[in-house]
Amino acid sequence: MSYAPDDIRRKAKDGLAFIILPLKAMRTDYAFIGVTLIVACALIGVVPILNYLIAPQTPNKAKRETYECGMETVGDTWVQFRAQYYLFALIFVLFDVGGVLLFPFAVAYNSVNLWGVIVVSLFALTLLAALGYAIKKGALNWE
Amino acid sequence: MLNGIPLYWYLIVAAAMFCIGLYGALARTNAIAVLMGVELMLNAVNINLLAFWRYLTPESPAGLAFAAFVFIVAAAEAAVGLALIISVYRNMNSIDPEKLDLMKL
Amino acid sequence: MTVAQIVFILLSVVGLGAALLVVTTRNLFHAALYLIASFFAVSGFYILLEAGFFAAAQFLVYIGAISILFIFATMLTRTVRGMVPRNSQWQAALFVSVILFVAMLLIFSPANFSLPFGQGRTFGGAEWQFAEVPNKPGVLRDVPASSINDFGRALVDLNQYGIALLLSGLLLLIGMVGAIWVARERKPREILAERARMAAEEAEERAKAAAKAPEVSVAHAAVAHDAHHH
Amino acid sequence: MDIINNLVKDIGDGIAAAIIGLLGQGLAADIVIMAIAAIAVFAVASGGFAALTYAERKIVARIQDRVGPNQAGPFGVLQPIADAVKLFTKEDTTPASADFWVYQLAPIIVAVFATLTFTVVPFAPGVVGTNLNIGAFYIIAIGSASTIAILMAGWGSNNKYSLLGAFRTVAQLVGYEVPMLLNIIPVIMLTGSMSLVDIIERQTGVNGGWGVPFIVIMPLSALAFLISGIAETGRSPFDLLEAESEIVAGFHVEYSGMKFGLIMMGEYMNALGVAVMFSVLFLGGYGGPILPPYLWLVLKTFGVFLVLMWLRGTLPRVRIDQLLNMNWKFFVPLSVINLIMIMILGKVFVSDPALFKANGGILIQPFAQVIIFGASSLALLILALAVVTRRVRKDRLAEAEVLQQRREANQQIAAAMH
Repeated sequence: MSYAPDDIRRKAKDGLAFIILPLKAMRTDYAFIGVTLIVACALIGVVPILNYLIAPQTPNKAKRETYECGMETVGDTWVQFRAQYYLFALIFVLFDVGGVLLFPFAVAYNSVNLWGVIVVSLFALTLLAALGYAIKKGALNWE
Repeated sequence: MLNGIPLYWYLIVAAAMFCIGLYGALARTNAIAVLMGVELMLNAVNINLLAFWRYLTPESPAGLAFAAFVFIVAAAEAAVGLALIISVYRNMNSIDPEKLDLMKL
Repeated sequence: MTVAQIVFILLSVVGLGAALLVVTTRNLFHAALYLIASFFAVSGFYILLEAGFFAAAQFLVYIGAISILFIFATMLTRTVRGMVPRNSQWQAALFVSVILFVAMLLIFSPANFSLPFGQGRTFGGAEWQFAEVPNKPGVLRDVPASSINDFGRALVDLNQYGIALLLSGLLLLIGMVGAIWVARERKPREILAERARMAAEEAEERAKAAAKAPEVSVAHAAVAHDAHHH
Repeated sequence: MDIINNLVKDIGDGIAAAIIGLLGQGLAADIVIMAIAAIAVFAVASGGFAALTYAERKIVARIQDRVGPNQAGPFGVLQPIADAVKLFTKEDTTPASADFWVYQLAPIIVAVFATLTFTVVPFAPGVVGTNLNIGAFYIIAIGSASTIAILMAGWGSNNKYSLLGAFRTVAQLVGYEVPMLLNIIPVIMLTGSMSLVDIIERQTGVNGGWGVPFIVIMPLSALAFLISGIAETGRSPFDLLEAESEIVAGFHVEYSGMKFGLIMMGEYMNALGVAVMFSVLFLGGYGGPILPPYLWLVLKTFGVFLVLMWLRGTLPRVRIDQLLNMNWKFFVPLSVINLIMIMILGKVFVSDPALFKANGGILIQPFAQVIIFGASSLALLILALAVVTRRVRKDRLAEAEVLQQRREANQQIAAAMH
């Protein structure tokens, strides 16, 4: 847990010096995200508690009822969900996972030759073909 | 980053996660929960792949490539598996693997 | 204890605890949320392993996409609450899992944890050196700065993983086609038409078989009858 | 001039030096400094949230020929504070049948992950929370956490309408995440790095870039990114999740008091995040002449947000089927085609002699490359719009015909009833 001034000066270009400084000790750029996560959780988590302490608390049965247009809740929470939702999520997963593989390629784009571009184009077209199938089958129609 | 963490820590955590996933895949009464167990197992595998990559061959992209393909396989597996479960539920009104014994003689 | 070790222990407590809750809770929606917590901890492990890209990819793919699939499927099948947590073979499952874990623990542990079988770190004819790797000075190398660049180049290089990339695209395509075909909603009219078509095909086949070889058909019927008895 | 330009950086360095002087170098000082920086990031995000709620109410009011908030303070500038006080003193009811922890955690998760977006945004040269080498990818990844929080809110409320609203919202959000993802890839491709600092430097021409913002080079990507960003944050005209007339108030119908405030805060921070991302990725971030860099970023972000407000003030809400069709049948295929086009153009027309030597292609001047990229992107956009306009017109005519038939049938029935 020590840091060298030279490294700081070199790294100061990369980021706010007062943040990079400690990160040198932990050899990571991610520590700051972890700290922000904790700080944000603390600052934001306190808000509902404060609200609970400040605001008047006079709950009654009618207030604690589920808000469904003033009617009494009938039956279970589940209305009939349609498989449509699942199909949207399905196509999303397809492009999400495919897209993740495109990012390293995008970084390496300058050092890739035309063959690499062709491979990635084919990959992207495969994804597009799946989308085309979904559209043709009417999987993405909202009725 | 690796300050003081030996490789076997990762291997043991991954092994524990794998075994928990295995238990889930074998002992749950709901097919979706079974798939959750399988996802845990795939995650454990991925931890191992990346841990070996980091400790043994950090210069080679092989470990990263394998981890990426595990991601793809996991996504495809979850998508198809859950679609099958939804379809089975629609036809049988149950997704308990023990009760789905149409194929049994 | 270094900071990294503390973070590691916290992450493994969160990850394994959440994983245990995934396989024991009765509420399937809660199981999905615990699964997300477990994914989150795994993403933290990737950051500790200096694979930041995979940490983010874990977030995007597992937390952002696959867990949504799980939650949607949970809602569609209406089996969220009151699930029986264990089936009839749970003791066997627990036994197998624990045995497997103990075996892996013995294999992966460092030498001073010495194995009760085999010579030193030898197991199954192979020498398991990796348990010691990080303790040897000079053995552990840094991740090169161009790591993602190399990975991207290898991924599209036909001599390395280019074919695998194309095949995985194909796998995704086939998987999606299958999943859409299975999960799409059929209109009642379509279902009836499909059933009628299947029945017609079956009848046609039966008629064809009967016309072709009556004696075989009788034998087949006998076998079927027999099987039905069993 | 230098003092003004480096103002933020110098203040930060000063604070860090003071803390190190106080605590000495070591873990304690590291953690304190990082925590202060984290609070600074949070302050920027929530300060932006407060300022934007005021600005939006004022500007949308002007667009709609109203006055907007004018009671609290001069010109109503204290309105955000008044709102905060109001929300803090409101009773916070939890439905009796709610799934307690899920219900309580959802708004916190929305707000926390919206804050995390700002940890990688470069505010000025050298002023960045942390310059991740995967910055652009990280922002997309963090953004996907809000879908989980929305599902948690919808489920936790234990209310049919909030669950339904959550499902519809998620169907929309996940859809528009895809074009966002696909349109960041060309930016990364032409930069050769995912770091946001590198992306800005490429646009400002510090490290041998073109010195041209990416919106000139890829207008189509920029437009698709902006529109899908608006849809991703669920703002008008894509605010189906809050369509009061249809699904009460979407997934947060059960939330009251400050928990509702946190959800609003998360949504605004996400919108602000999209505006910042757009100015960093396509408008050159903090780069610009004369004015100090951080001011440029603020100006650009506010300009983008102004467009968002303008759209909100003028456009009617779209229907959910139109929304989803537009995404899956127009934006996603267009983005993939655009991506492939840019990939191939970038390999055929090369401006860097070293790359030309390595991979071949046609060597041209950098400005010619910019013109080729921009022109082909625009051409693709115009072509796609032409095709889609024709298609949509056909669909709409068919729809009108069906409606006309139904109306006639109803009239006949009514006549028969008489």
